Amino acid sequence: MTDAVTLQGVTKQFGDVVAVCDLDLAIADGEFFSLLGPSGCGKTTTLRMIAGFEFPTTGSLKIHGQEMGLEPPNKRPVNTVFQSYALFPHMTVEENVGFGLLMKKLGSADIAERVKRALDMVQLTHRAAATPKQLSGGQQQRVALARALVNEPEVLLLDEPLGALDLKLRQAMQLELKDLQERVGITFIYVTHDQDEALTMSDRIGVMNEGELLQVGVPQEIYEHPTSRFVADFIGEINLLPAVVVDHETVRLLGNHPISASTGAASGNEVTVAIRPERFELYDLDEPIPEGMNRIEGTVSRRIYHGDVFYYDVDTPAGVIEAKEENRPGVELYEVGERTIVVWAPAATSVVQE
Amino acid sequence: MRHSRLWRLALLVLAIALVAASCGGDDDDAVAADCSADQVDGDLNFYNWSEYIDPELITAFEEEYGVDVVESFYESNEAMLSQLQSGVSYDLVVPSDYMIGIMITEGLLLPLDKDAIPNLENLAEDFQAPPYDPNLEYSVAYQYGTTGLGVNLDLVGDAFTPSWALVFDPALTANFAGGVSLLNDPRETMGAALEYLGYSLNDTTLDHLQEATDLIKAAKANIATFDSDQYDESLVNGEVAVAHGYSGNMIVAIGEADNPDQFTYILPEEGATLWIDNMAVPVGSQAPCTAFTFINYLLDAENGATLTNWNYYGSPNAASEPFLDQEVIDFYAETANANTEVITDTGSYEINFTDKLAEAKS
Amino acid sequence: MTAPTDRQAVTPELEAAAERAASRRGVLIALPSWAYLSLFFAIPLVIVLVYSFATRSSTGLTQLRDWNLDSYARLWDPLVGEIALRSLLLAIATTAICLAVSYPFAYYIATRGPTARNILLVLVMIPFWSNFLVRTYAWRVLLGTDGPLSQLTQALGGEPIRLLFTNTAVLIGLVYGYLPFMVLPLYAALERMDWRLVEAARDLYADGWTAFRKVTWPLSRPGVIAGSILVFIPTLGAYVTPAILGGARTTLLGDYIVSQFLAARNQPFGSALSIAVMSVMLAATILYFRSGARNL
Amino acid sequence: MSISTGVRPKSPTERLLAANSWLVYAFFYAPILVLIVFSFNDNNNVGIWTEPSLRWYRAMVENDDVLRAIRTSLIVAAVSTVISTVLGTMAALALERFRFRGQRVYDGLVYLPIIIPDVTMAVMLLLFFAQSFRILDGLIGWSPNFGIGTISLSHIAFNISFVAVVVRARLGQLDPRLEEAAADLYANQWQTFRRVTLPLILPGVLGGALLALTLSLDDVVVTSFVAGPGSTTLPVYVFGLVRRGVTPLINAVSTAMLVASMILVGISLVFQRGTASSPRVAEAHPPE
Repeated sequence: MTDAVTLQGVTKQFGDVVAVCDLDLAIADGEFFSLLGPSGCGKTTTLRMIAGFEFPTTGSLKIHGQEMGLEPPNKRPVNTVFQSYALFPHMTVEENVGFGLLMKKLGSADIAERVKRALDMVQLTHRAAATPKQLSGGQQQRVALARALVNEPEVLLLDEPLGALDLKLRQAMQLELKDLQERVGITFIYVTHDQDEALTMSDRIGVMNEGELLQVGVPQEIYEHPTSRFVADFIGEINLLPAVVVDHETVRLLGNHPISASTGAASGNEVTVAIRPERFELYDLDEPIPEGMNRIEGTVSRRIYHGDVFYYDVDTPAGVIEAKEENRPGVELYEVGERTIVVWAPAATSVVQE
Repeated sequence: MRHSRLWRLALLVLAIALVAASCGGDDDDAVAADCSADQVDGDLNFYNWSEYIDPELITAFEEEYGVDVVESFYESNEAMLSQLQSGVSYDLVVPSDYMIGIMITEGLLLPLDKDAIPNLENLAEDFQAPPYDPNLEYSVAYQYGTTGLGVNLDLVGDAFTPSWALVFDPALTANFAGGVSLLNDPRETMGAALEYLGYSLNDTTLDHLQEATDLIKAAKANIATFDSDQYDESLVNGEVAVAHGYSGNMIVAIGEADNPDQFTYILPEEGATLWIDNMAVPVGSQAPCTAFTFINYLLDAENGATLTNWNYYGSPNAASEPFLDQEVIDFYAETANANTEVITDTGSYEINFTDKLAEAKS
Repeated sequence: MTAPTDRQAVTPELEAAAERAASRRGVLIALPSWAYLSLFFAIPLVIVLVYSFATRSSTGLTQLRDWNLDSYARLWDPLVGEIALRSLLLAIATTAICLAVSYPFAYYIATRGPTARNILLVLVMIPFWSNFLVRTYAWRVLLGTDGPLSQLTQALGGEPIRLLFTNTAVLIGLVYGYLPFMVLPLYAALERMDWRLVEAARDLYADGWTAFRKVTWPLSRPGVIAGSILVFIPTLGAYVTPAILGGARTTLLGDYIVSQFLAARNQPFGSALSIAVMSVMLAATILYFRSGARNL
Repeated sequence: MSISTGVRPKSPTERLLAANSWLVYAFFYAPILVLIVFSFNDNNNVGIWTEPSLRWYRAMVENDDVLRAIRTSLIVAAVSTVISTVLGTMAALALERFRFRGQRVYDGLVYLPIIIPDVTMAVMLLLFFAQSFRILDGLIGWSPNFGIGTISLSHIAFNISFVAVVVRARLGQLDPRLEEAAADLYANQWQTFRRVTLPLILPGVLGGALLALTLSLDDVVVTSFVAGPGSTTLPVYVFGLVRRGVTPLINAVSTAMLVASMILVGISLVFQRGTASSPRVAEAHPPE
C-alpha cells in the first residue's frame, strides 16, 4: 500500500527566509497525523504545500504516489479545514457544503443528497438555510468540516481547526474528530501548536521547529522518549539537567553525581538529561529506597498546591528539580526547608543531545 | 513581460510621432471649398461670442435648410484662437479685426467661396476693403461696435469727465460703491490703460505696456472684477458703479433696466476701441458650404436687421438699413465722430498683451 | 508527472514555474488598464513634459524645436512667486480652517453610539455627494449683494454684505467644498481608536486635556495628515471655486495655468507650470506615505 | 469618553462639541436649502423672493441646450463608468492578488491620476489629443474632432484610478483564505473569481462605479478642455451659465442635479448597507 502523502526533500523559501527545510515525511493511508510545533515553525507552510496554496521551492510532493508539486489546489484530491473556517459569508450553510460538489459538476439531486448526509453527520441539518454569521463558533467549525468531508477527499488537512473554540468545546470536539476520522477512514493531517490536542488524537506526531522536522513517532514515544532538547521541552513539563556521559549506562550530573541512564553517546559528551516531574518520588532521608533507582539529595525550596497535585522545587547539587506528587490521602507532605531524597527510575531518564 | 522594454517602445513611438507632427504640421493647405448658393453639407458648429445672435435667427435657419446649428461660446478672441490651435474644429467663427489678421497668417482660415455668398453685395462700402483682409478673401463683417464705459449716474454723479479715469484713477474710484469692472480681454483692457496714459492702443513699446500694467495694479483695490460676460448686469444691478464693456450689450441692458435714466454709456475722450467682428470659416470645417450659406443668410437685408435690432450693435449690412430701429442708427451715427481707434495685429508683440494682463490681474 | 525514483530526480523548480504562471496571469489582468493608462495618462504626461521645453511662436503656436529651459526660468519670475505664494497661503488657510472645524466635529460623531454615528455620517455625506459646481454656485446666491444673507443683515439694519468676488468668498467656498475630505479621515482615525487607551491615561492621573494631548491627538495623527493632504492638494490647484466666487479678480495657480492655455496661448509655460505644481503635490504625497500611511 | 455609555451629565466640553457639530451641519445644508427654495421662485432676479412657481423648471425642460447637455452628460457618464469600473477592478485585482515584474511602476501609474491636479490632467489630455489628432491626420488622413469621444476617454483615464483604489481597499479587507477555500473545493481561477471574490467585493465595485459616475457627472475642468463643438456636458454648461450671468434657471438645473445625486446616494447606501464599517476617504469623491 502506498503512503497517502510523501514529502521528499521539500524546501520552501520566502525570499531569504527558509520556512521549511529539506523535509522528508511519509504519512500512511488512514492515519491521523499531527504536525506539532510553535507558531512559525513551518507546520502550516507544510500543510499549505500539501493543499497546493504554496508551491515547494524544491523537492517532491506526492499524494498516493502521484507527483502533485505543481498542481493547483483545485486539482488535488485533498480538502482543507481552515483555522478561521473560511466559510463563504455570502452563501448559506447548504451552499457552503455543496460548493465543492457543484464545482465538480455533480447533478443537483446528487449534491442535495450528499449535502444532507454531510450535515446529518455533523448534526447541523436544522441550520442548512442559515448563513455562517448566524452560527456559533462550534457550529461554524462543523460546517467547515462537513464542507471538506462531503467531497470524500483522499486526505483531509486541518489547520488548527479548534484554535478558536473555548476549552470545554475544544475537548469535546477533539474526541468527536477522532471518532469521525475512525469512522470515515480518511487520512487526517492535523496542524496544531497544542501538545494535548496532538497527544490525544494522533496516531503519529511530527514535531517541527524552525522549518525542520525534529522527531516523528507515536504520541507515547514522543512524550516518553524525546530525542532532542527541543522536543523534550516543548511537550509537557520536564526537568532538563546538564550532564556528562560516563559510559553506556551512566551519566554524571552537576555536583559530580552519577546516575544510571541509557546514553547511546560517546563518553565525555555533554548532554542534557530530561525527566518528567511526575516520575519523581520524594523520600525521607531515613526511608529505604528500592534497588536500581536513581537518587539525589536536596532541600525543598518551594511547595505549590495545585488541586490534584503538589509541585515541589528541590535544590540539589545537580540544580533545581521540579517534582510532582499526587494529592492523595496518605502521601506525606514536605515543608520548605526540609531535606529529602528525590528518587526516579533509570528508564524514566531520557538523555538528549543539544 | 518586460515593462522596461514596453516603456521604451512607447517612448520611441511617441518620439517618432512628435517628430512626424512637427514636420508634417505645415502641409495643412487650405483647400478652397467649392460650394453653390444655398448649399448645405452638414450641421453647423457655430463658435460665437455669447449672447451675440438672436436665437430666432438660428431657429429660422435650421427650419429653412434642415440642418442643426450647434452654438458654442467663447469670451475672448484669444480663447477662440487657442481652441482652434488645439485642433478643435468648428465651421464658423466670429473673430475681431486684428484676430482675422493673425488667423490668416496662421493659415487657420478657409478662403470664402464668393459664389456661395451672393448677398456679399449688400455689404456697406466701409466694410468692402478692411485693412486686415483687403480683398475679403477670408472674412466678412458680422457686426461692429465700440468699447466704452457704462456709468451708474446715481453712484458716480452727473458731473464727471468722460475719461478712462473713471476706472483707472484710484482717487476717483475709491468713492464708487461696489467699485468698477473691467473686461477680461488682453487687447481691450491693456488698450484702455494705454489710452489713458496717452498712448495708442496699438502701441508696441514694452515700457509703455509695463506702465499700463502698473496702472491697473494700482487701481486694483477698486476693481471688483475682470469680467467679459456679465458686466452689463453687474452695472444695472448696482453691483458696480462703472463697467467697461461693449456698446450693444450696454445699450440693451440700460434699456431694459428698471430706471434707464440712471445709466449712460460713454466713450472716453482719450480714445476708445472701434471694432469689427467678422464671420470666417476655419480650415478644419466639416461643413464649409453650410457655413457659407449661413453667412449669406445673415447678409440678407431683413436677417441682418433682425441681428442688429436684437443686440444693438452696428450693422455692416447696407441693405438692412430700412429695417433697422432708428435708435441704433442714431447711436452709431454719433460714435462715428468720436475719438476711436481700431485694434490692429501687432505680430510678434501680440503675446505681451496677454502676458501683461495676467500680470496686472494677479 | 512521473514519480521521481531517487533524490536526484526531485523537481527543483516547482515554485519558480508556478510563480511565473501566476505572474503571467497578473500581467494579463493588469494589461488593459496598464495599456489604457499608458496611452491616456503616461503619454500625455510625457507630452506635457516635452512641451514644457518647446518654444512659443509669436502667434501662440507651440513649436517643437529650439528646445530650451525658458519656461522653467520663468517660474522664478516674481509674478509666479506671488501667485504661487497666494495659492499656497489660501491652501494652507483652507486646510487649517478645515482641520480646526473638523476635528471637534469628527470627534463628536466618533463618540456617539453606533446608530447615531451612522446617521450623523450619512448627513455629512449627502451634501458631499451633490454636484460640486452646484454647491459652489449656491454660495454665489447666498453671498450675493442682493442675496439672502445680505437681505438679512439689511433687515436687521446693517450694511449690505459685499463678500462676493473677495478672497473671503473663495475661502468660504473652498472650505465648504473640501471640508468632508478632512472630516472623513479624521472620523475614520478616531473611530478606529481604542478608547480604552484614553481611559488608561485617565487612570494614570492624566486630566482630560492631557489625556487628549498625550493619547488621542497622537493616535489620530494619521487622520490629520491624510485629511490635510486631501484638502491641501486640490485647493492648491483649485480652479472652479475661485472662478465662481472670486470674480477672476486675483489670480491663483489653477486659473493661471488655465489662462496660459486658453488665453495667453503659452503652452510651453503652462506645461512647465503644470509640471511644477504636480511635482509639489507628488512631494507632498510622498511625504504622506513616508509618514506611515498606506492608503489614501 | 467611552462609546454609548448610559445617561451622563453633559460636560461643558461635550456641549461645545455638540454646538460646533450643529453649526457645521447648518454650514453644510444652508446653501443647498437656499438653492432649492429659490429654484421655485417666480422672479427674474435670483436673490429676491416673490412667489412660488415652477417657471424655471418649465424653462429648463424647454431649453434645447440644457437637454442636449444632459444627454451628453449621461452618455459620457454611462460609458466612462462601465469601462472604468471594469478596468479599475482588474487593476485592483492585479495589484492586490498578483506579484509581477514592474508592479511598482504600475502601482504608481494607477495612483498618480488621483493626486494630479485636474487642471494639469486637463492640460495633458488637451495636448495629447491635439497632438495625436494631428498625427492621425498626417498618417492616415483621418482627423477626428473633439467631442463626446474625447470627453469619455478622458473621464475613463481619471476614473480607473478611483475605482481601483476603492476596489483595492475592499479586496484588502477580504480574507484570502476564502479564495483558497474555493480553490481547495475544486473551483478554478475563473470560478473562484465569479463565485467568491466578485460577490464579496461587489459593494466595493459598486461603490467604485458610483464614485466614477459622480466624478464624471461632476467634472468641469477636464471636460471643458477636451470638449468640442456641441458636446458640452451639464456641469460645463452650468459653469458657462454661471460665468455669463446668474439666472434662476441655474437654480432649477442645480436642484435637478441635486435630486439626481441624492437618488445616486440612496442607491449606493442601499448597496453598501452594513458592509463598510468606516468610510474610506477614497469612497467619497473629490470635487472639481
